[in-house]
Amino acid sequence: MIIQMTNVCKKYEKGKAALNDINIEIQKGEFIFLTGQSGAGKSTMIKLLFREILPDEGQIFVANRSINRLNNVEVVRLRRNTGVVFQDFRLMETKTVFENVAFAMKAIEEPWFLIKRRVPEVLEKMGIGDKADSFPRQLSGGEQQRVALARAVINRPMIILADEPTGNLDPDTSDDLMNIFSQINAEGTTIIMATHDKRIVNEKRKRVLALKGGELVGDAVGGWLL
Amino acid sequence: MIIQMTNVCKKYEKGKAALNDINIEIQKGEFIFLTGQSGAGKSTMIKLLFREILPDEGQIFVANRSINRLNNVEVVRLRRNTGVVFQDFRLMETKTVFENVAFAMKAIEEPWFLIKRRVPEVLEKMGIGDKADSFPRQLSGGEQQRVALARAVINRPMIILADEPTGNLDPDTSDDLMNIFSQINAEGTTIIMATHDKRIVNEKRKRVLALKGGELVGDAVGGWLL
Amino acid sequence: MKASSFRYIFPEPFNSLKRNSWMSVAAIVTMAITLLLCGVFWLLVMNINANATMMESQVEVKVFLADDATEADSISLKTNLESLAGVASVTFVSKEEGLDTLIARFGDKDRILAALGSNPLPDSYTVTATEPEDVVQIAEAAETMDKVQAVRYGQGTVENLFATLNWIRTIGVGIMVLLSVSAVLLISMTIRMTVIARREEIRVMKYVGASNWFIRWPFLLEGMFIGFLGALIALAIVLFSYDKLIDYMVQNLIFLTYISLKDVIFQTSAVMLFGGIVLGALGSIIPMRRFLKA
Amino acid sequence: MKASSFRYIFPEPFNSLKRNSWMSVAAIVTMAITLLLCGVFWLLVMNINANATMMESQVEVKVFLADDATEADSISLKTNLESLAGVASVTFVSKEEGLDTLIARFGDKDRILAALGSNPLPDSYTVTATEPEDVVQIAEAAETMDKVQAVRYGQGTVENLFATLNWIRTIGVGIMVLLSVSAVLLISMTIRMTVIARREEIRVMKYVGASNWFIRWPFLLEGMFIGFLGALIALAIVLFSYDKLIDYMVQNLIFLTYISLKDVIFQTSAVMLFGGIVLGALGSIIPMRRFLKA
Ligand SMILES: Nc1ncnc2c1ncn2[C@@H]1O[C@H](COP(=O)(O)OP(=O)(O)OP(=O)(O)O)[C@@H](O)[C@H]1O
Ligand SMILES: Nc1ncnc2c1ncn2[C@@H]1O[C@H](COP(=O)(O)OP(=O)(O)OP(=O)(O)O)[C@@H](O)[C@H]1O
Ligand SMILES: [Mg+2]
Ligand SMILES: [Mg+2]
Repeated sequence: MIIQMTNVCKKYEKGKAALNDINIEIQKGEFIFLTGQSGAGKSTMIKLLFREILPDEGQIFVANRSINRLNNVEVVRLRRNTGVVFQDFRLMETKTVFENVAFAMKAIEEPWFLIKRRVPEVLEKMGIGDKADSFPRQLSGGEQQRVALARAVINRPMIILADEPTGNLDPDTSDDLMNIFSQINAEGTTIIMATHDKRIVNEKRKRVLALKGGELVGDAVGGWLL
Repeated sequence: MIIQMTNVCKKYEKGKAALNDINIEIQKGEFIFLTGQSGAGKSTMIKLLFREILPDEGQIFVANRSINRLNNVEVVRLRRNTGVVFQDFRLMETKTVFENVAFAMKAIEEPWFLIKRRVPEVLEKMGIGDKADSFPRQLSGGEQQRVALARAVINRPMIILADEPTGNLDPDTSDDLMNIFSQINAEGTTIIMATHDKRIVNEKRKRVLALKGGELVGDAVGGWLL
Repeated sequence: MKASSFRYIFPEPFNSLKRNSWMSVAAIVTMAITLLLCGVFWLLVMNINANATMMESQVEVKVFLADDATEADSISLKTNLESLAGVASVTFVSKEEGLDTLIARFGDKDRILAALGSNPLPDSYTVTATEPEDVVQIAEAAETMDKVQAVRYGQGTVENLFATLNWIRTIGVGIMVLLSVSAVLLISMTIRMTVIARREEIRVMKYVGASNWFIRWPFLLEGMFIGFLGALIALAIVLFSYDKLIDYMVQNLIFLTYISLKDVIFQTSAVMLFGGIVLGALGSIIPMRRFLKA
Repeated sequence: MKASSFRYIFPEPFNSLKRNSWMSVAAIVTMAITLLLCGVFWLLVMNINANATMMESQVEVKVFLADDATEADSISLKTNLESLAGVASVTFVSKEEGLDTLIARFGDKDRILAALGSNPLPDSYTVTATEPEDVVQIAEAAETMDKVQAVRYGQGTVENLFATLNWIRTIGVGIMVLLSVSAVLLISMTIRMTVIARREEIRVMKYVGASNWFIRWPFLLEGMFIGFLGALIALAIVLFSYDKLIDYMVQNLIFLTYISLKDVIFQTSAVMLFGGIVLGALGSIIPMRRFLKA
């Protein structure tokens, strides 16, 4: 069991709870779709899992460690084992595509020869090999999204959290990326992917967690749940 | 004929042409889907139409005026007649949702009583009536996208340019918004919408412009073209 | 842009200051420090100048009467001296008073008197000039007059004094120029930063159809407000501490004269507040041009 | 963080400066102006201080010999004076030389000589002190010596001089303190702005698993580099213009003495460069804490 959430609640300053009494267990190597309407709490769930935000109530265990109380070093370790694709990409504006992706490798102190080899490899796989020297603002939306994806997978993390990673991609490119995900998943990486894409969910036939207004309303293997 | 592009080419500093020899004519009141793979040039086309960028070659006419050479006042007039949903939303971070939408009305000097009435109305229609006082960073991705949509339609412009306006929205919310668009379109507004959503394109059965590597490869009424 | 748009423009700077609070605070602090420096030096230079002017005005010409001058000669000489251009006052100094001064400077009265036997000094007039520059001219005119034995104005001394005072003034003016230029640059750099940090916002405003002036005004007002606030803080510190400082100086240091607060309060306040506002306005509007291009 | 990570850290500040060019230029300019101000005032204060010290060292004690003092008395008095603590030099001034000085101050030689008949002044010694503070003490000791008729050190004058010099020093130090505090605040505000403008970037770095020090170092180095560059520009301007200024002053103004560039170049350079670097470092690291919280 790699991830466990027990009675997790999260409420932002204003408004009602974004997540309410969530209980889930996720095994190592699972591929999970997180679905739900806009505002249902998908991103909140993902943010909780890599500790961008802390839960108000309940416990979250990642690799059997509660992440509610971690010191600085442990937070860094958690994040190094988790690759995240942010819904809004969060690329560094003043770094090139290559540097953005390389940064994740530099941060974990990989040797330079490895960085120089693996970054172009991954960019190529994402179909943006020719954009290595561009800055994020010089890319199309989908290209930016793929840079974010490349950054999330480059270190072959234990867990990948992807927040609508195909939101800006056309169906063909989406399918290519889903194949990459499947392949990574097959190698043992746990993947949690928030998505709106009914077609992908229906095709993949993996476990789906459905959120509605902050409540977990469905948890089953199969197609689109709502 | 509200929009006409003749032999339009656009090339960014580096790399190959983003748009190459585009010729299109769009009649007043049309509803147009712009499709194409990621990086095909959809956003570039939309940016050209409200003069965020200028074409390298060719002419663009909007309402029978060439927009290649406009003075400051004319640019402002063009933009006031065009509502844009940006792919990356471009909300003002230090303004609330209400203020973001209201700004578009203030800019064209609408009276305050009208702003106070119409903004909440539109937000309500978008399903984010309760988020009026939130700041963009306090919203989910889909909610931000709907604010961008609200801002684009609030002034009832002649033309709406929407760059993947449903990229962060679940199918149900997307359908709601497409209905709003259809309704606005029925009132005479020309809509050009770049999208990756095959399902929507197939359901609506409107004119589709398909781009591929900067070339116009399809222009027909009906479903998904690629 | 219609004038009525100002109802939308006026509240903007305040919202913006509140919401960009970190940047705003940094900008206001920078503004305050810069203007504080300017204010302090301005008052310092004013005081030094006042002292210099006072010292200059104290330069005197000594006109010694001939030994054979009668009472009548003395009176007519006085009249002649008073009629010279640039003369402020003419005071009679008897030979006894002259000796007293000499003794005061060179020591033991009894001893000197004993040595001299009789007072060798003549009667004299002390002439003060309205303008220190007139001293030499007055001295020359006095020399040609009847019954004048000698004229002294401490040649070297006067010239040295003038040179020193001019030197102090030059440095003072130099300081002010250097500081003013620095203030302009520093403040505009700071406001420039706050504008640059928000360039995306400015672009978005353009894209949703706002006219350039509709975008500019809130930034302009915000810059002016930051300038005003910074100046106000600086002014408060200057005015509050000036009195205390003068008090301290009067007790501990031999500054000759002080400019009192009420003599400079209007001038200083006006210059600082106006300066702050203008700099804030220019600092915000100049870097915006780049982001407002069509 | 491993030491080897520095190979990734070192190039960062340069990329960043290049790519955030507007902000970087603004920060460097601010830095340069601020340090330029400091440098200019530092040299000004040093010069004023040098002049003050020189003027103080010129304060002398006059010791007048008794009329009946023999040559031997005079010599033993000299020895006694020289043996006093704090005495730098003792010079004999004959009565004739004394009269010359008197005449030079009060006018017409022939007239005064005629009036006096004979020279009433005694021989004297001019004693200079190493430390101006010792003057009073030396004078008191001299008074108790044999064959001393009178001791003069222009009481009021010395005290006035000291007070004036202290006043100048106090103002000088006040200026430096005020400027230094301002410099620290101004520079840290500027660097703070550049950091705040990039807070999103800092957050992203955290989220992709960079340790705090891996994030901090490039900003730290960048701040130091901005500080260094700003200081270098300021220093270049100061050093270049200092010589020219001194030249001008020597020709036009009666400053008594000047500190030559080579005497201060190391000190000034070291203080400014070090100051710029430290300020840049602190200015960048302090505001980062907020964005690095876990
Ligand atoms: N920082 C915040 N402050 C306040 N409210 C927030 C904040 N972040 C999210 N919310 C609110 O919490 C709710 C859940 O947000 P969340 O981002 O998890 O939605 P989501 O499922 O990811 O939606 P979407 O599909 O639109 O991205 C939303 O109603 C949102 O407005
Ligand atoms: N500012 C820019 N500078 C350089 N190249 C750019 C710039 N903007 C876009 N491009 C390039 O132009 C091509 C077309 O970009 P565009 O944004 O129009 O694609 P798109 O069709 O909108 O793609 P997506 O569906 O991913 O948003 C892309 O290859 C992109 O990398
Ligand atoms: Mg989300
Ligand atoms: Mg696009």
